[in-house]
Amino acid sequence: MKIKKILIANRSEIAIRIARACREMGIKTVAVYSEIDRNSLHVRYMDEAYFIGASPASESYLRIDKIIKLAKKSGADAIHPGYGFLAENPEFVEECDKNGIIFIGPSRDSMYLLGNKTRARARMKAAGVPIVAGTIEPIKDYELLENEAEKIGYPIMLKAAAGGGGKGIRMVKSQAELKSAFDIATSEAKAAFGDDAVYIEKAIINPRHVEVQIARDNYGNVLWFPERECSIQRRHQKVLEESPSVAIDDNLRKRIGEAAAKAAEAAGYNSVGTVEFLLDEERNFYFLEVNTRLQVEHPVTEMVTGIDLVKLQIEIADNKAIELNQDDIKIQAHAIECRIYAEDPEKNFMPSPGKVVGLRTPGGIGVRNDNGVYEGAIIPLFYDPIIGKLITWGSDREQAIERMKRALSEYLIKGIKTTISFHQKVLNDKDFIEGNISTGFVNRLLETKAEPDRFYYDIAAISAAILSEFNRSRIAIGNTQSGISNWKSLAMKMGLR
Amino acid sequence: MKIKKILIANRSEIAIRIARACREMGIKTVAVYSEIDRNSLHVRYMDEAYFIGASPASESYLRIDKIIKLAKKSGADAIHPGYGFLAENPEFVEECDKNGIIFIGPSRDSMYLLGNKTRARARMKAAGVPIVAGTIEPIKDYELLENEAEKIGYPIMLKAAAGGGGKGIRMVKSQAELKSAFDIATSEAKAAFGDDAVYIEKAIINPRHVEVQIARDNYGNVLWFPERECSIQRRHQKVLEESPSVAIDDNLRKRIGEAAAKAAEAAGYNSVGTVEFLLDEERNFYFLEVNTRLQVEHPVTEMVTGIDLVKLQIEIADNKAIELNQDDIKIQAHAIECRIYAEDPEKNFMPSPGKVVGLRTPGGIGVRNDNGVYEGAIIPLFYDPIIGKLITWGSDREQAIERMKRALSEYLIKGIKTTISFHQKVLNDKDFIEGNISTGFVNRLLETKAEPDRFYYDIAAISAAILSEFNRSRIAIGNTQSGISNWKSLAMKMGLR
Amino acid sequence: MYYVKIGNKEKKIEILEQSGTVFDVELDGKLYRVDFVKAENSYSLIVDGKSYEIDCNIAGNRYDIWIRGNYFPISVLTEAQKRLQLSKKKKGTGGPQIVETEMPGKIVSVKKNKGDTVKKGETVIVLEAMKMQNEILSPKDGTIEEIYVKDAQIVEASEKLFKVK
Amino acid sequence: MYYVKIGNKEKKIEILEQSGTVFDVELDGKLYRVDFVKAENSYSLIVDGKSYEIDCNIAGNRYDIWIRGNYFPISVLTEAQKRLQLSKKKKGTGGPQIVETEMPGKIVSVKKNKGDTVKKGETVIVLEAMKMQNEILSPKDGTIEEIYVKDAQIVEASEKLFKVK
Repeated sequence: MKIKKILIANRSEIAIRIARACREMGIKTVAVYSEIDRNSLHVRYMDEAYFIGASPASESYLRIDKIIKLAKKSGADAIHPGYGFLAENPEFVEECDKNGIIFIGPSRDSMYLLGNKTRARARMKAAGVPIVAGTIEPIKDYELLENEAEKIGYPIMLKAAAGGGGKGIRMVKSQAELKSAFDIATSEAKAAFGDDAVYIEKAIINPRHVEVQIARDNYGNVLWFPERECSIQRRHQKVLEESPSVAIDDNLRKRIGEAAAKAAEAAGYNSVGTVEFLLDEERNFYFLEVNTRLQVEHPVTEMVTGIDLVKLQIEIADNKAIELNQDDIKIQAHAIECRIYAEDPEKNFMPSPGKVVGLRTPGGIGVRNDNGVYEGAIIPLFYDPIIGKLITWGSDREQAIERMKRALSEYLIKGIKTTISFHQKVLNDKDFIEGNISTGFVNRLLETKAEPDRFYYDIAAISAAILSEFNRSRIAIGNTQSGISNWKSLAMKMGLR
Repeated sequence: MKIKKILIANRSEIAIRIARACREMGIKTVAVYSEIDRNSLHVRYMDEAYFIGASPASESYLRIDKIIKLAKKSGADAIHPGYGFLAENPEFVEECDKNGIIFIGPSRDSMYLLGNKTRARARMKAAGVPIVAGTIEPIKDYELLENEAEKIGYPIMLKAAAGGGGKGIRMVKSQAELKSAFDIATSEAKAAFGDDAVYIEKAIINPRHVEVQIARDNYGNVLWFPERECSIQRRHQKVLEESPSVAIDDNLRKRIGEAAAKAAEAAGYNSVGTVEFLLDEERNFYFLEVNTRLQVEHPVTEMVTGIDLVKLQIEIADNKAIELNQDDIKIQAHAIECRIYAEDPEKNFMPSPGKVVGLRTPGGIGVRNDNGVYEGAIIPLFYDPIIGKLITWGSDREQAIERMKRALSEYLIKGIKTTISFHQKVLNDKDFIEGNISTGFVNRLLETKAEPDRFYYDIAAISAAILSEFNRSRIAIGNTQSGISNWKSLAMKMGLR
Repeated sequence: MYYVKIGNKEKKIEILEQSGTVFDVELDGKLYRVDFVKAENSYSLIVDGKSYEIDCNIAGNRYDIWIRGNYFPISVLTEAQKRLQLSKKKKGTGGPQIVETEMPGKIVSVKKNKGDTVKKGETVIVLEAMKMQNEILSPKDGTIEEIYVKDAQIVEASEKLFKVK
Repeated sequence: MYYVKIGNKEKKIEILEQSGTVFDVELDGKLYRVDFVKAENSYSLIVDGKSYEIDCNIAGNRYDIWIRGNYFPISVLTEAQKRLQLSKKKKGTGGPQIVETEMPGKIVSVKKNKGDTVKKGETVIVLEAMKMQNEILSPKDGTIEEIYVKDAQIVEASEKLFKVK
């Protein structure tokens, strides 16, 4: 192994995920941290830690110059970007190359090719990977756009050519909506990606979002993994993922997997990555884009195949050949992931930064916790609200669902709001249980106002009243050592007597 | 499913383990608790909870009458005994039967047969399962014992006929030691089991303790699972288990597995259970005893086969036929379990009851936590010191070991001493890593005084000095809001600014 | 007597008696005997043999309660507080209203100035946190009497943003 | 100056300067610059780029420290405490000694009576906890001056058991 020390240019749960793989592999880890992150878990977890700048990402985690400098200072052989931040920035890869540091991800050229959606569509079309009907060339001119839209037929999806992560995407149902959608989309794209080019695709009705994890090494060996079903999305962001998909049988699995492998080859890809597809109601699949990095949902694939994707990714970056054969990749039952966000599902998923004053994570059979926080951690407002991932494995989908409901019921995060209760709603929904899902699922679910659970309703009310009584009497008797604290000392006593 | 509600006549991690399976299966759970356990996790976790008596087990968890009464009162269809307490008490099974409550375990007759070691040996010998050379009939007379020992040849193992759980066992190396060993063994056996009969077996040199999980239903369908290696023991108590054993190849696995299945049949066994064997240096195996209950180490089997043994156990008790075939049971790589005890490994494993004032459990890929405590829980001095089990899975033994070391390094239990640091020593031992283990391993390890890790030595010393400085200045300036607390409010501030 | 509100429903709860850890509570005319104990982060209730573990965050009159991953935001008022609230309500919402932040964040833009007239639901301030923009709306028709924050300012939870009359 | 003892080794540590969360510390003549911060249950140290998370239980002069699952029992003495300890040592162990419990438990049997002579290492009391019996031995040759507990009594940690002279 050439790689003996890795700088992890990220934070929170993904930084921990990568550092865990490194610790198991005997690789030393280097953390970088912004001002607010001095006390964050990734700093505590890694072998080394260096301050990198002020809290806003633009002054810290996005500073290529500082990160390269610290990698050299600390003697790191490689940099792992995680996801988000610099993970899909070809310029960062270039700087790593120039400085003789291994970038743990694909080559600069492959990343550059796939980073632009229209460029990627053209390449895939040439390679024979099915793409959604639509324009291949980026469009900047409204007249041209209108003509193309007419040819393709409404509804259409209007997308930023340079986009990614669900940003700059809107559906246009008729020509009447096209002009204003074009104006907004181009200005958004300009602001977000510095490029106002757009393109259009025919809108697929009730699509499923299905993706295929692939791995390809520097020697052209390629593997595809059983698909992930990622249709449960909110604002084009995934919230719950599973593998395999109920909509895909063995035959289709092989076809879509081989298409993904072909896409990886066509792009000269040389790392782990994900090929995203849309699946229409007739089970036709269409290439959407390639995520040239590890993904948040990678654990569901790890759970159903037993393969550590981060380890594999590091080995490929270390110029090792993939030792596994396609036949070694088998589905072992079913896995589900719930993304735990610091957001308030009762208030339109408003961010909920703050301090984690209490934390109890689920456990037991078939449960995996990928946390980025600990009791006492601060969730800053500067970064993504994801604070952890909860994954369950079951011998079938039903067991994985029941296990996830059980695990969520054990999860206790105090001090901030999280999406745990929202996930419970998803998992108890009849359509979800039956596998009748598409990318419109969450909006539909949010519209159905569920009654608060009568079973717990009275208990919650009574608890609030009793706690209120405590607070009140504490004030009344001016004694901070009132009732509850007495119980505590009583309990202590009981424990020792 | 006939079973809709289960009373779990146990506490701590095993009660939680069973309740988790029930919650996933949609079965309601009933907890019973002693005085000290009012605030324990199992009470909080289950759907119902009833007070059962004073803290000593003899007044609570061992009270058959009270448990049966509460099962009826709460409308429980079945009782799960866990392990320890009443799990291997045929009288308890009888009372369940009489009261129309399903006992989740084997029939009374099968348990009675296997509960007595000499009875079990006789049955196994008749069925053709290899047993260790020695006496078949229980012995109460010293003269007879001396004759038999002479015939078998020293060293011998002297064991209580009614024994179990490693109690009442001693090795006798020569005739000179026999008389005093006999006197102690019989009086111990009388005190512990109310029966002073003993028997002898030829002592096997450097044996491995290997066991086979089996499951057999009411229709005679039987399954055997890949063996567990349990040679890492202290005072005849297992501390670390793994599956599979490095000492066993596919051929031997099949032979020992089929012998275990035969043993289950010979005993008319109808639940999940474990057949224990000794393996000598020539890889011959000998029947030792059957544990007629779930075992602490059952999770390693679950991890390598994907099968939920508690669920299977409940289904068999519910009179379901086993649906799996022997061919469905395959080893998926490797799993290790570390038992986490509230004991101080620096002080000869002295019990360490008290309050868990801080708890952070490990997470990430391939890690399973089976805890019985939470932050704030009291570990009472009345019961077994086991507070949790930590299990890791790896694609091979090396990965399972590295993962366990990584997981243990993440584990933080504050307020009590635990065996976590001891497990780190085992996992870093050369003999362990190479698989050169036998039941004498722990004693050998404890004799080798390891130097404290230089790498952390200075850091620990500096930390203690700095914390001491804080405590001192707090006293000096008479202010409980000194340095550390200021940092805390600073951190809070940082989190929100 | 406590007035406990979950969602739109209000319930009256009376704590009749306490003996050690056991409370006799009346809710909607029904009596409950509640054994209520605490550990570090959470509480354990046993009510008529049924067991519940609850977690609670308390901020003023607001009790956020979790039971097995389900979430119940609850407000609790004493009788005195209830009377005060009722008398306030009688006065109506004619008076000036101060809008506070519900979460910490950065002020991205202040859309209105002091003296501007606003409609109910009109955006007054845009606040950003965790890469998401949130619009803070006027709760009523009226005039902006005061703006307490400025562009690019970082605010904590429950800070005053503006006053509308 | 602190006297820090791990196992049989004693080290002298001086905290030279503190500025915010950063400490300059001298150990064995070597200087360390330590960035030391705290959260609920644990501390984070960054020393010359190296990062450590430690957990500590404090009881009197005893600091039990864990680093990545490794355990270091440490005792810390100030200069004054150290002097006191030295002067005590000079006086020797001739004086009476009080033996305390190291853990809570139940007294299973009291083997000696007041006035009995005992040898060093002889069992005076048997204490049971978590189904395990532990023998409490006399730390020296002498006479039992006092027994503070009786059969079946439940004791807490650090309770006096007996005095031997």
